Amino acid sequence: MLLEVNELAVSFGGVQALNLQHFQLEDRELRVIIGPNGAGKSTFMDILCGKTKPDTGSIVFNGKPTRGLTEVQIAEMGIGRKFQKPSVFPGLSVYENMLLATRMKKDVFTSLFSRMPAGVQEKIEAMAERVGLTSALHKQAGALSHGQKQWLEIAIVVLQDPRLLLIDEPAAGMSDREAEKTGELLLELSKQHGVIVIEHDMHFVKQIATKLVSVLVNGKLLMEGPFEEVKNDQRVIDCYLGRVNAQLEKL
Amino acid sequence: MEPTTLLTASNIITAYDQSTILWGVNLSVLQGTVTTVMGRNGVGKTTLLKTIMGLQKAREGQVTFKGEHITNLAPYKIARAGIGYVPQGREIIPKLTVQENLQLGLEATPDYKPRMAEEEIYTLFPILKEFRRRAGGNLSGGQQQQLAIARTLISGPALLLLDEPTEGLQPSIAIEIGDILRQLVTTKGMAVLLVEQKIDFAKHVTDYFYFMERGKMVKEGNAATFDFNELQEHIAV
Amino acid sequence: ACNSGTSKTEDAGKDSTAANTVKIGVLHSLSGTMAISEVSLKDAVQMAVDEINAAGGVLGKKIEPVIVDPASDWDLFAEKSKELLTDKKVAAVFGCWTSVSRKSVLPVFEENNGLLFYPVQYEGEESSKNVVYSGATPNQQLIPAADYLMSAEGGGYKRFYLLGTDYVFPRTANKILKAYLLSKGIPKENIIEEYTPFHHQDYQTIVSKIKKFAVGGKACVLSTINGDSNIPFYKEFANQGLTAATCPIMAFSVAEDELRAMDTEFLVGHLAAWNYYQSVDVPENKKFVAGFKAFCEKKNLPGGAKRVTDDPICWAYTDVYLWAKAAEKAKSFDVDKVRTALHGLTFDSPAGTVKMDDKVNHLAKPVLIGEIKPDGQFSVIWKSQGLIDPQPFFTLNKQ
Amino acid sequence: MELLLKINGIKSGKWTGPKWLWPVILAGAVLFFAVRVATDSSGTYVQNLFSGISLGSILILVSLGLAIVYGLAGIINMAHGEFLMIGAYTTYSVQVFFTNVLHVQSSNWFFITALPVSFIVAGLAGLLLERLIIRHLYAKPLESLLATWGVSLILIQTARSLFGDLTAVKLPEMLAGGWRVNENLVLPYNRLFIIALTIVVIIALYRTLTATRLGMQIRAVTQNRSMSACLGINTKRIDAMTFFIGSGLAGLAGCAMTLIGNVVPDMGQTYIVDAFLTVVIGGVGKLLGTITAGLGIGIFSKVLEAFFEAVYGKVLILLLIMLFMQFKPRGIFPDKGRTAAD
Amino acid sequence: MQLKPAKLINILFILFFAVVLPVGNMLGLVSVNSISLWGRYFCFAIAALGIDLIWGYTGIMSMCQAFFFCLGGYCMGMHLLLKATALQQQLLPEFMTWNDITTLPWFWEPFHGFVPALVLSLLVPAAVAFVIGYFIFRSRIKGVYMAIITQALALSMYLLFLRNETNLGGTNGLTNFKTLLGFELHKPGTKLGLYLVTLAMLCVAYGCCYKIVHSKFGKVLQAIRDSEPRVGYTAYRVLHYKLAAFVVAAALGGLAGMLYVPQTGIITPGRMDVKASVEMLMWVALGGRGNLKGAVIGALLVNCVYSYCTSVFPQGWLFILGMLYILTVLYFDKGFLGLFEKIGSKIGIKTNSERYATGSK
Ligand SMILES: Nc1ncnc2c1ncn2[C@@H]1O[C@H](COP(=O)(O)OP(=O)(O)OP(=O)(O)O)[C@@H](O)[C@H]1O
Ligand SMILES: Nc1ncnc2c1ncn2[C@@H]1O[C@H](COP(=O)(O)OP(=O)(O)OP(=O)(O)O)[C@@H](O)[C@H]1O
Ligand SMILES: [Mg+2]
Ligand SMILES: [Mg+2]
Repeated sequence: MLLEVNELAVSFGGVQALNLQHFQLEDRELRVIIGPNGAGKSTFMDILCGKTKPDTGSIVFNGKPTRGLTEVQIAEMGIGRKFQKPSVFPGLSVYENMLLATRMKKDVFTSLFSRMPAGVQEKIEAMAERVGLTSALHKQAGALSHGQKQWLEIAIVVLQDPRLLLIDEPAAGMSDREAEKTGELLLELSKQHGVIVIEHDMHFVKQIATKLVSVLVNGKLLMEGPFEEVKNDQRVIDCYLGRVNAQLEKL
Repeated sequence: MEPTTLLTASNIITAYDQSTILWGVNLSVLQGTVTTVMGRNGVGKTTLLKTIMGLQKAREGQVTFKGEHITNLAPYKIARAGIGYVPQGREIIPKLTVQENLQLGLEATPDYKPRMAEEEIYTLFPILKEFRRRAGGNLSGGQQQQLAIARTLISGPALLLLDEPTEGLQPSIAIEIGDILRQLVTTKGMAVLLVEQKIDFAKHVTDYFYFMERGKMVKEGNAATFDFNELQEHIAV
Repeated sequence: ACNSGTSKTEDAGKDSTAANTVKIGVLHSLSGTMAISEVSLKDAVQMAVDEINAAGGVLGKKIEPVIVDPASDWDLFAEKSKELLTDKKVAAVFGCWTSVSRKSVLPVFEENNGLLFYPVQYEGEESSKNVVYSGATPNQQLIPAADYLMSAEGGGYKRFYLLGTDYVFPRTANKILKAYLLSKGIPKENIIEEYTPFHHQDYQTIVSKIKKFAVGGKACVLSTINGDSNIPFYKEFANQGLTAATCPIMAFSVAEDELRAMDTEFLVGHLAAWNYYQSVDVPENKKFVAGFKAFCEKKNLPGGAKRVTDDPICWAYTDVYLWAKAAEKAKSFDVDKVRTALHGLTFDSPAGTVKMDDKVNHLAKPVLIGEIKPDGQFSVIWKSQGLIDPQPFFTLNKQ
Repeated sequence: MELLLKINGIKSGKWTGPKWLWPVILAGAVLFFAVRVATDSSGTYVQNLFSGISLGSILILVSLGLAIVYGLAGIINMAHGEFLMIGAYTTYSVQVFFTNVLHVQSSNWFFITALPVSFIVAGLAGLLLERLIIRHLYAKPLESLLATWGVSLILIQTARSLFGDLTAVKLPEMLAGGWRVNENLVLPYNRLFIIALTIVVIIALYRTLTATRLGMQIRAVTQNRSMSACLGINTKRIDAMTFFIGSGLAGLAGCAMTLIGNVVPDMGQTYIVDAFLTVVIGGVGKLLGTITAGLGIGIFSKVLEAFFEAVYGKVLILLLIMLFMQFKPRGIFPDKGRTAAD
Repeated sequence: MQLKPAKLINILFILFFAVVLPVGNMLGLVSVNSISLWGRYFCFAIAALGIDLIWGYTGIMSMCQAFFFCLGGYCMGMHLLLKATALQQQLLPEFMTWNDITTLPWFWEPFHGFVPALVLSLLVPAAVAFVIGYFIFRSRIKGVYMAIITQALALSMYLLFLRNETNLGGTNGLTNFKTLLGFELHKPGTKLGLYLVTLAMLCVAYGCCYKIVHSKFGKVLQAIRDSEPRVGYTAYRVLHYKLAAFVVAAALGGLAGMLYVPQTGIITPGRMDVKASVEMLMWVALGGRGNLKGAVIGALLVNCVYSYCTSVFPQGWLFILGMLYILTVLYFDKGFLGLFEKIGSKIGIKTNSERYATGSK
């Protein structure tokens, strides 16, 4: 078991944003979370990575509880996060963005005095190739287009090489074809990492949801099941999919 | 009756500092239609909308709206002329409440009166009503997107610029927005210039397509005759 | 600063005997926090220079003042004095107000054997051969004031509130005053000492403390509050209902120039101790006051003819004459010779005749207690008999 | 220290202890003070409280303009103090005009006139600054810091060469003296007036910002200039208005300051540090925060000053502020939730 | 290839100050005053490098650099004063005698020796910065809040140093120094020597800073400036990085102060008031923030203008300095370095200016 969450609850100004009885994730599992806008999906990830402090509940990651730890400590334990709104280092070049992310010792002394480990550059270049940023490698990250920033942030998280990747809406702002590429990347990653993905794009979900899909509604877990089952569930159709379901059938 | 051309952009060249992004873009939007621009990441779609909106200065070329030059006018003048803008990234005013954010939409109207009743907006986006006293910045991504769209609709613009409006929206609402757009276009004669990457959604709403590559329009055509397979190939490059 | 090259040729054309000039340095802050006080001194020096030049200069040479702005920046004082002495090679420097600025330049003057004329009252404990102190030493201001207040004539005050800004002069002054008062049999609990930071603006708490203190009667305030803090202090004092009748303030740093800015109605009756007032009735002073007003008006200085003179202004002005007179006497601008010539020199200053001490570079001069009048001037209500000798290192047993 | 923090339920700067503790402490303090005031015959406590409120209202008055320009427009205006100085010199000039040109005997009229005039003059000066310089710098807060610093140097020197160094304004007759509550307690009219003025200004400003269209526009432009423009707001006009109001308030404060202090070219510098302190402690952009912080600092200073010397009182209040920031690193009223994220 | 012109400028800079000025002095063309003036500017430049590190690169607005400067300065000042006192065969510095102090306060004891004084003037500011920084960064104080808290610190320390009770000379500070390591301070030779040492230290400090900002550490600092949360999620201990930068900056401040005192001959609390720190920020901003050369140039330029204009235009220098700030901002958007670049590109030289970015906001 990579991640186990119990009784996790948080509320903002009286509104229960998240109230999760139980959630668990196997090692090397790719889980997709869907749910209406404001269901608490991003909030869930915020709690997992330490950005938001929950009111109650327990989180056990890799056998260790993470509650009360800081973002950095959680990140060091091996949780990487991609945000819904792209978050990169705008002042640095794309290359430097990736360099900082790349997994290596990250304490002050190493950064000050050590040389770059061998192979890092190749790794970064390969990743840049993969996310289509090779030509933008020396551009300032702040000057990228929205979609390019999305790609860069994915690259950052992947280069970090965490045990668990939390990916919030990776396909937003990407074309269908690019989303597909992202999907492939995620699938490949899930061979070695735990991955949780939030997405609203059903084509994309269909592509990557090889195992379970969790549906969050109003902060609670509505259901969990394989994609086919979820997409045909009437409750999910009512509050989330709407007519998309019908379109999906056509595909 | 022949539909009139509401907006034309001719030979637009735009650059950020040294790097030129748009290399002579031509485009026109007819009244009562949805015109969609597609293209890969970073080709300059957002830049094009920003140029029309006056946020980014065009080095060369002209934008005309309702027959008048609006090239490089101050954005607020363009907004008051009747162009509504839903930017990529939503750009909600974070510390104003949802209601205040909506009210800001009225700034573009000459008489400060809503063109679309607040109640109507709230029935379209019930979540906004529920959260109307919350700070806009606290909303979830999708909720903010809804707010951004509502904020522009309230002023009843003649032309709506939408930059990837479905991003982050749950599927049912995305479809609903598609429906609303069609409805506004057919019943109120509004025009929409849409930037979109999701072909499903685009197909559903669009009358006329443009395809953009490296700062230029490389392909255009009616929705009915547009060859999407070829487009997919292009995008896949 | 005029270009010496062109002035030389001009002068040569006019008068060949006055072919060259002698430079003096003027080292007063023209900006920053101290400008409020020091600008007037610069004006006074300039006026004296103009007068002397008009009368033919010193040793036949025109004085050329080199004015710099140390900007109330103590380090800059040291830097500028070095520049004046070594690069500009001035014959003497007129400047400084605060103790710290004097301390800052002191090593420079000693190392380069320069001569600084320092016109402000100071805390003593220092007597350099390179500085001419024309301001009062503690015994020329503090002690007579305390004596006056304790005397029957002065009101027989028995309780003293020593209030000052927190820096060296008030600290030392109060130390001396306290020791003196104690030695005169004033009990410890009747003396309160209090300090405020520089630029303190809010005197509510302190004034209410004074008020409580004054309830016991026979109480007065000995104030060494500096600069811009005085106005809020006096305003608060009056507004809380205290008057000169119930509790007079004897100020050691408030002079006519500060009063110019105050609403004098509330100040009437409060006291000050100085060696000079604008109202001093001697012919030299009449001429000086009129001359200063005319000078300010002519030079279009702010305030114009409304400007007033006061103790430091008087000494800043006198300093230039002292130096000129000593140079004439020594027939040289050489620092050592001028210094020797200075000793024992007498001069009819606006404050009356003063005499330079024989050993130390200090003036013997009269002490005057003044009472504030509605027009912002002081009327002298007590005057020392004869000149009081300077005691830079003040010790009680000498008294 | 670590232990102390734990006991107090405070960890890594976040309050994790019981939520009711702060209000209880506060209520206790208020109660304590109220009892002391009620049973206080010598007037000491009332005097201290009054002094605190008075100092607080001065801080608030001086800070409000800064809170607008800095908190709302995001410009660190190093010349803010100099607008205060402009207000004070305007008051002085009005006084000179009344006595020397109009020959009005009563000293009340000039002050009444000076209040609006100083607001307008300082406001216009601010407008000029905005039009000439700040306008180019909205995207670059750092540069605005530099430029306004330069402006402040120039304004100080200009005042010095125009007015000389020492000037003060006559206290208007109606504000001379004080309200004699009992023989120990006199509340000076000038301070009462400043407190009243502060209250009026707070109410007016609060209404403007929260209840008017202009207020909403100001807040919108501040938070997102380019999007506000896209929504049809004339951002240039709003920027100018914001600066006008902010600088005008500084001018008004300067006018009020002449009641208690003197008028010197660098008087702004005396207040600017405290003003920044007040605005920031309150939480940037939070008017209520500015007010609370102003009052808090005022009262605390005076209470401390009653026990310690003024210098140590000041040091202590600064240390207290530093300690306070440990627990409230984003001011008294921080933004909560996502809006707080940088 | 691209590096060459920039290197050339560096070399020219060093050549001018290390060779031309001293030789000029020996030939009697340059007064020893100007030499020690430049020596003092170099001290400011060192302190400015510290500010650039913490503010320009890390985005932390520290308003207490002048305080660290003074800590270093006071450490050296105490040593010099003890030496001067011993030389005059007195037991205690003069001001202590006035204040009725009979034995040397304990914290003065270590400063009898030169080496301890030297070490302490780096260590004390660094240690103070470490403690303060630890609490500030731990409770995540940022942005203006950081600026204000450091300003409050500087202000309260200023007020404390003004007091006689602190036994550091009160308002008057420490002055009247005589010798350093046996060399008489007022001798031109000593002055020249101090100047050269300072210049060397500036070069060393610049070199260290250059290494720092071009290492990965420097990149992390810039990343913290631009988007701090992201750095945390990328598993960097933001606290450690900020603290390290803050301590290094403070040590640079201390170094600068230490070198400054023997050349100026006085150290007073006036050096550490609020304005002093703000001015230091202004130098860096004027020269070009986020660029080491900018910091050096800014510090040298502003102080040069300040010294020159207070002598030559005593009445109007504030106008000149004020206009300098305003014009720089309005016309050269990257500070003074931006101007040099502009000129450079006009005449066709390509400098390898480090990239300057204002960050996300
Ligand atoms: N700080 C806050 N204050 C008030 N409400 C908040 C705050 N943060 C989140 N919320 C509310 O909590 C709910 C959950 O938000 P969250 O961002 O987790 O939704 P989501 O599932 O990610 O939605 P989306 O698909 O639109 O991104 C939303 O209704 C949101 O408005
Ligand atoms: N502020 C900026 N400064 C410099 N270059 C920029 C800036 N913003 C965008 N660019 C560049 O301009 C190009 C076009 O950007 P734009 O945002 O218009 O793309 P887009 O077509 O909207 O892409 P996406 O689908 O990812 O949103 C990109 O290559 C980007 O790197
Ligand atoms: Mg979300
Ligand atoms: Mg885009």
